[in-house]
Amino acid sequence: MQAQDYSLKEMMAIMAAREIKNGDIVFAGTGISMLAAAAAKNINAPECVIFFETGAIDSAIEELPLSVGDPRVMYGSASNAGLLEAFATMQNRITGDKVIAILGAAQIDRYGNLNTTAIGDYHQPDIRFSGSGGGCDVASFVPRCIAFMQHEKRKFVEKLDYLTSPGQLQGGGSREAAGLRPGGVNVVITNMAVMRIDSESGEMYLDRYYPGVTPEIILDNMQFSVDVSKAKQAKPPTETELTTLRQKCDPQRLILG
Amino acid sequence: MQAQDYSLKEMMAIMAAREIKNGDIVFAGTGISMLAAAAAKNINAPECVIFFETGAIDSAIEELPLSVGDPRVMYGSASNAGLLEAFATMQNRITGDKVIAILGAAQIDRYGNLNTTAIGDYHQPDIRFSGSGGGCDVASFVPRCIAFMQHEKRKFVEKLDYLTSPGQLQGGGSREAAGLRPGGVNVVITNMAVMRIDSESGEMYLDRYYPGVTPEIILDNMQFSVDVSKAKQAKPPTETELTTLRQKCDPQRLILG
Amino acid sequence: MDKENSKVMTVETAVKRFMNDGSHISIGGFTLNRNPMAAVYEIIRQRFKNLHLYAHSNGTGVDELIGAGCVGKLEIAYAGNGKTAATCIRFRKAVQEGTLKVEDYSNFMMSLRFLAGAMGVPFMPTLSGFGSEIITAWGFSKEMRQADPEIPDDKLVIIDNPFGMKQDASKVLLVPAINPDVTFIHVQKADTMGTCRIDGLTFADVEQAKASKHVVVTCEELVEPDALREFPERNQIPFLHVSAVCHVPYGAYPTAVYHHYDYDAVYLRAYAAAAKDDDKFLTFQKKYLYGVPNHQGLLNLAGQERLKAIKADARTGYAVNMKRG
Amino acid sequence: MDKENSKVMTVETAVKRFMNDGSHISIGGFTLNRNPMAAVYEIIRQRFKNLHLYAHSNGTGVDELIGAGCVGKLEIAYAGNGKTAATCIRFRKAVQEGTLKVEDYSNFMMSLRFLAGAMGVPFMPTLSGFGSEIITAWGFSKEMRQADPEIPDDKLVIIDNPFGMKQDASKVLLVPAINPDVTFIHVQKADTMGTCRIDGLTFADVEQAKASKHVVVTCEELVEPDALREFPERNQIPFLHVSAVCHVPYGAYPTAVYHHYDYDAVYLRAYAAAAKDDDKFLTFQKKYLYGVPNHQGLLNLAGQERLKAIKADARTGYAVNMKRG
Repeated sequence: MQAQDYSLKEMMAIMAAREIKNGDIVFAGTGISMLAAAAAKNINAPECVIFFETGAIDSAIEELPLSVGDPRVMYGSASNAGLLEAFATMQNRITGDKVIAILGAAQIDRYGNLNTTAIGDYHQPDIRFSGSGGGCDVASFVPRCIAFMQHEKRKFVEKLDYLTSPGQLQGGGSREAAGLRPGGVNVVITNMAVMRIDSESGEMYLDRYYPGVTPEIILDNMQFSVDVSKAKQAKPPTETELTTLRQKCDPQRLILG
Repeated sequence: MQAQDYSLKEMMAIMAAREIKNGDIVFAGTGISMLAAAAAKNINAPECVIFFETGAIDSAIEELPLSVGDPRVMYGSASNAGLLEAFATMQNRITGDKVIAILGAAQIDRYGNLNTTAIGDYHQPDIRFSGSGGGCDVASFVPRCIAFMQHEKRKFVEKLDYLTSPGQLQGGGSREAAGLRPGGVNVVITNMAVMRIDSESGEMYLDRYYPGVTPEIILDNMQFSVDVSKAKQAKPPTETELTTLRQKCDPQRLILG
Repeated sequence: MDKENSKVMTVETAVKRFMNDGSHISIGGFTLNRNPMAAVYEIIRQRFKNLHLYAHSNGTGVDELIGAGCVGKLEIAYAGNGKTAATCIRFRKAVQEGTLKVEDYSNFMMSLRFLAGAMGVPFMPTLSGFGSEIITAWGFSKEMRQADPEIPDDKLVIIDNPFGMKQDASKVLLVPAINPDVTFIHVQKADTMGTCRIDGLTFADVEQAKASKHVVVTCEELVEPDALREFPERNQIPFLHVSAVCHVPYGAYPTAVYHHYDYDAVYLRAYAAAAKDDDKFLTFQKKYLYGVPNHQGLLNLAGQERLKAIKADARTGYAVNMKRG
Repeated sequence: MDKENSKVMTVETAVKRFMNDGSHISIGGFTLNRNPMAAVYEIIRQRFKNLHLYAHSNGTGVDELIGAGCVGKLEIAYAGNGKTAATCIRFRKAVQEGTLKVEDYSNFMMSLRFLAGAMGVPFMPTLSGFGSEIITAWGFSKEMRQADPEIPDDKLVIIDNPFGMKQDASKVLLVPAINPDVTFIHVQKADTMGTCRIDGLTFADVEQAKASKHVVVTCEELVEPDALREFPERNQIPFLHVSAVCHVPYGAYPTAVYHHYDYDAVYLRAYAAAAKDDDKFLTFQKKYLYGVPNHQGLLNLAGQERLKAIKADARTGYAVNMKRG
């Protein structure tokens, strides 16, 4: 049975949660990415382990943290260390290969490269954003990264104003040639669709579009076109998924609003 | 007033203790070096800080540890960390420049280079020793190092069988040319004398000989000759020094025997 | 330790003693947690200028210093402050208006740079960032770097992996060490000699402290050395690294201190609202910073009710059910 | 976690499951402290051969493994064991007789090599060792290295400082990463998921564990995960890195465990006396290792009186006034 009454934020959180498997180590940021991680933990991947770039592992999240520096990530964790330990866990292949990460960005290109730094000229930007944070590191180290995006032309761009976090760079093996291990963004979850990066070409394609949206509408909201030939309609959240998300993951509605 | 009744071990411990100043950070090893550090702390440099390569800083030494891995270095310290932190404290110039270290060796040469690895061919040694431990690191990082030695021909050698811990290498600025900062062994305390390394030439000279020993006897116990023109007789331990050493530093007589 | 050599002093004295215009400084904490705000506000009140500031993800502390015009150059990974400012507002404004020179790194790179400084080596290696403009776009130009002996001539250096393909790496990125003149951190407990005990995440505080020529510690509780010697495992920063210890309860306010108090969402929202407008921001800093003699003055303005609202719950270490949205 | 996936098992099972002849292993602890002796003795009893052993200053553990003929190659900084053996006796004998291939490093270099492995980079930089034969004399020849894909082609690499003279360094030594197949450590407390809490010095255990493909933990106390969640600051090794948890009280005997028991000087002296003679040594290991089914068997031979004599004092964490000389 499918729920009819859900918000796009809820849809996005559930789509991301479904990417997470039992045994995954989930690197979560703030906002909706943290909600998605909590949803996976509570719904489909109870044995996944959530960890934060600040150094907390498997925290007892009783209230949603508003930053990865929030004291709410420190309570009841298996270990409270620091930034070095967190990034080393991803750079180290023994643990890093088990990680799935959730990122956000101001711009994304067809190869899954991300911009979280600036719009316009880097030296005199029209809009300055927060910068990489751990984004560049995560995209460099982690084999599977989910990017959360709003589906807008100014965000799905032909050319990034600044490449902060490497995806497939220019595709066709250029990521490995630059010195990076395989990894980076391989799934993009938007308010309209789930896009994936083809492992051969390194290019984005449309995998699932949400009920009420068509591939055409999606392409209209991007500067570049992508293969839509494999696209199917996404399965919306189930009642169970929604109930858990609302009641267990964000009862204060800090993210869901 | 001087004490007449003291052992050579006591003399050596007190000679070393006198090298340590208030405010020094003292890197101590095992055996007599730990005793010397304890003597400095209890006699002439109450505000020196003793630390160990295992990561303990300013331990409350109630019983002399027999190894730097002894649990007796862990009790009452300001911080219990690990090897990385201890060596970083020495490699870091901000803290490292305040360190004075005490080392031992199987062989020493005229430039204060030490061998703690092997006698004979390295690959098929006649006698194998424990190896560097932290010795090579300490001699590389620490500006002032005291070496404890028995004054014997087989120990004060023309050429080391293996250079484990760098002193002045071949003298004449060769230490800096190799890539090292200034430092390494600058004082050698033996059962007969206190030798020093000349800061210009990088070569050893006789500074003080113990009562009852002559420069000639000392030279007879070395493979190489050194400048003895500046040599004077050493001042033996005072009653106060001896009493403190015996009663406060090693009441169990673990090192003093 | 005799009285003249004592490390215990007021934060006003410590800031005056160890800071200069143009000093290279770093501050501990992360976004809205354990920023050394009492020290930051005192730096602002003493009107230091042209500071070279190193940060990883320091939200509030960095933004207030920039907003007050204290910072000339900034090396940073992330300037954001949780829900109230996805990008720090005065930071964004200063960059867009060209009044602040910024060099961008990632969080791991900045943490490794402090680690290299703490370990006394010129760089740390990482496999992060290949293909990113973090490597190719330099906020500080080569010319500017060569003219400044305090910073390395290169932002970053790439070498071929000298150990073949070990760790599956063909190349290695080397990130240069940082050794700040002064680092300010705020901790739960410090003793009079300067040994620090941090509860909860340490972020990069330990590496920042050990990399610095001087460390000024503000603390919730100032204790005698013996009090920290029963569990030396929990003391992350030994006194060897510390120059000053200042007893400043609520010294991280309005950011959080685990097991003591939460962040003050009311203050942070008011700050964000004011920061969007130059005049309002000036008025805001006049009232809360310049208008009070010290940190206690700011706490008095906040008032007992707000301090009570952010008081940490004994079990969880934060203010349960606090209004944050 | 379902039962099949549980990490809790006997040390016999763990050794059997994760070890092979020729495995690259490392063991935690330092000289006479917190060596994982129950695991070491079990490796000996299961008669693994041709092991590649990585150590920094592991005294007893290393010497017993070498003496039992388990080790083919050894990379080490220091083989000594306090007052009973300034140089480990079976180690010395094996090197002098040419039955053991040894590569020498320093303690800092070995620790950095584990750190590099833990951090997932090919090397760590240091300013140690220039001019030392540690750099120029290779125990493992270039040919041997090139023939073995598991170890780097170079023992060490020197590069010019790519950041000019920063840190007053003209050159930098790069030490290659180690990623053992299995690391064995002994800790005071572990939970059933594998999270570890070490009291006292950690030595290089944390880096050794994080560098390893598998970690086998033996512990004095096995607890439920909740028991370690109140002070997560004190848990140095999170469960992510751990493959097996074995509850073995006195699992480090005859080496010390801070706050539990001291080293047994009686055993160490008897060991040192026996180790000097091949026949006596064989008899010794036959009695104490092969002659008992497991670690409890050795403890039974030692007897209640000796275990009582090494019991740690509650205040200091070691056995006060124990006869050690």
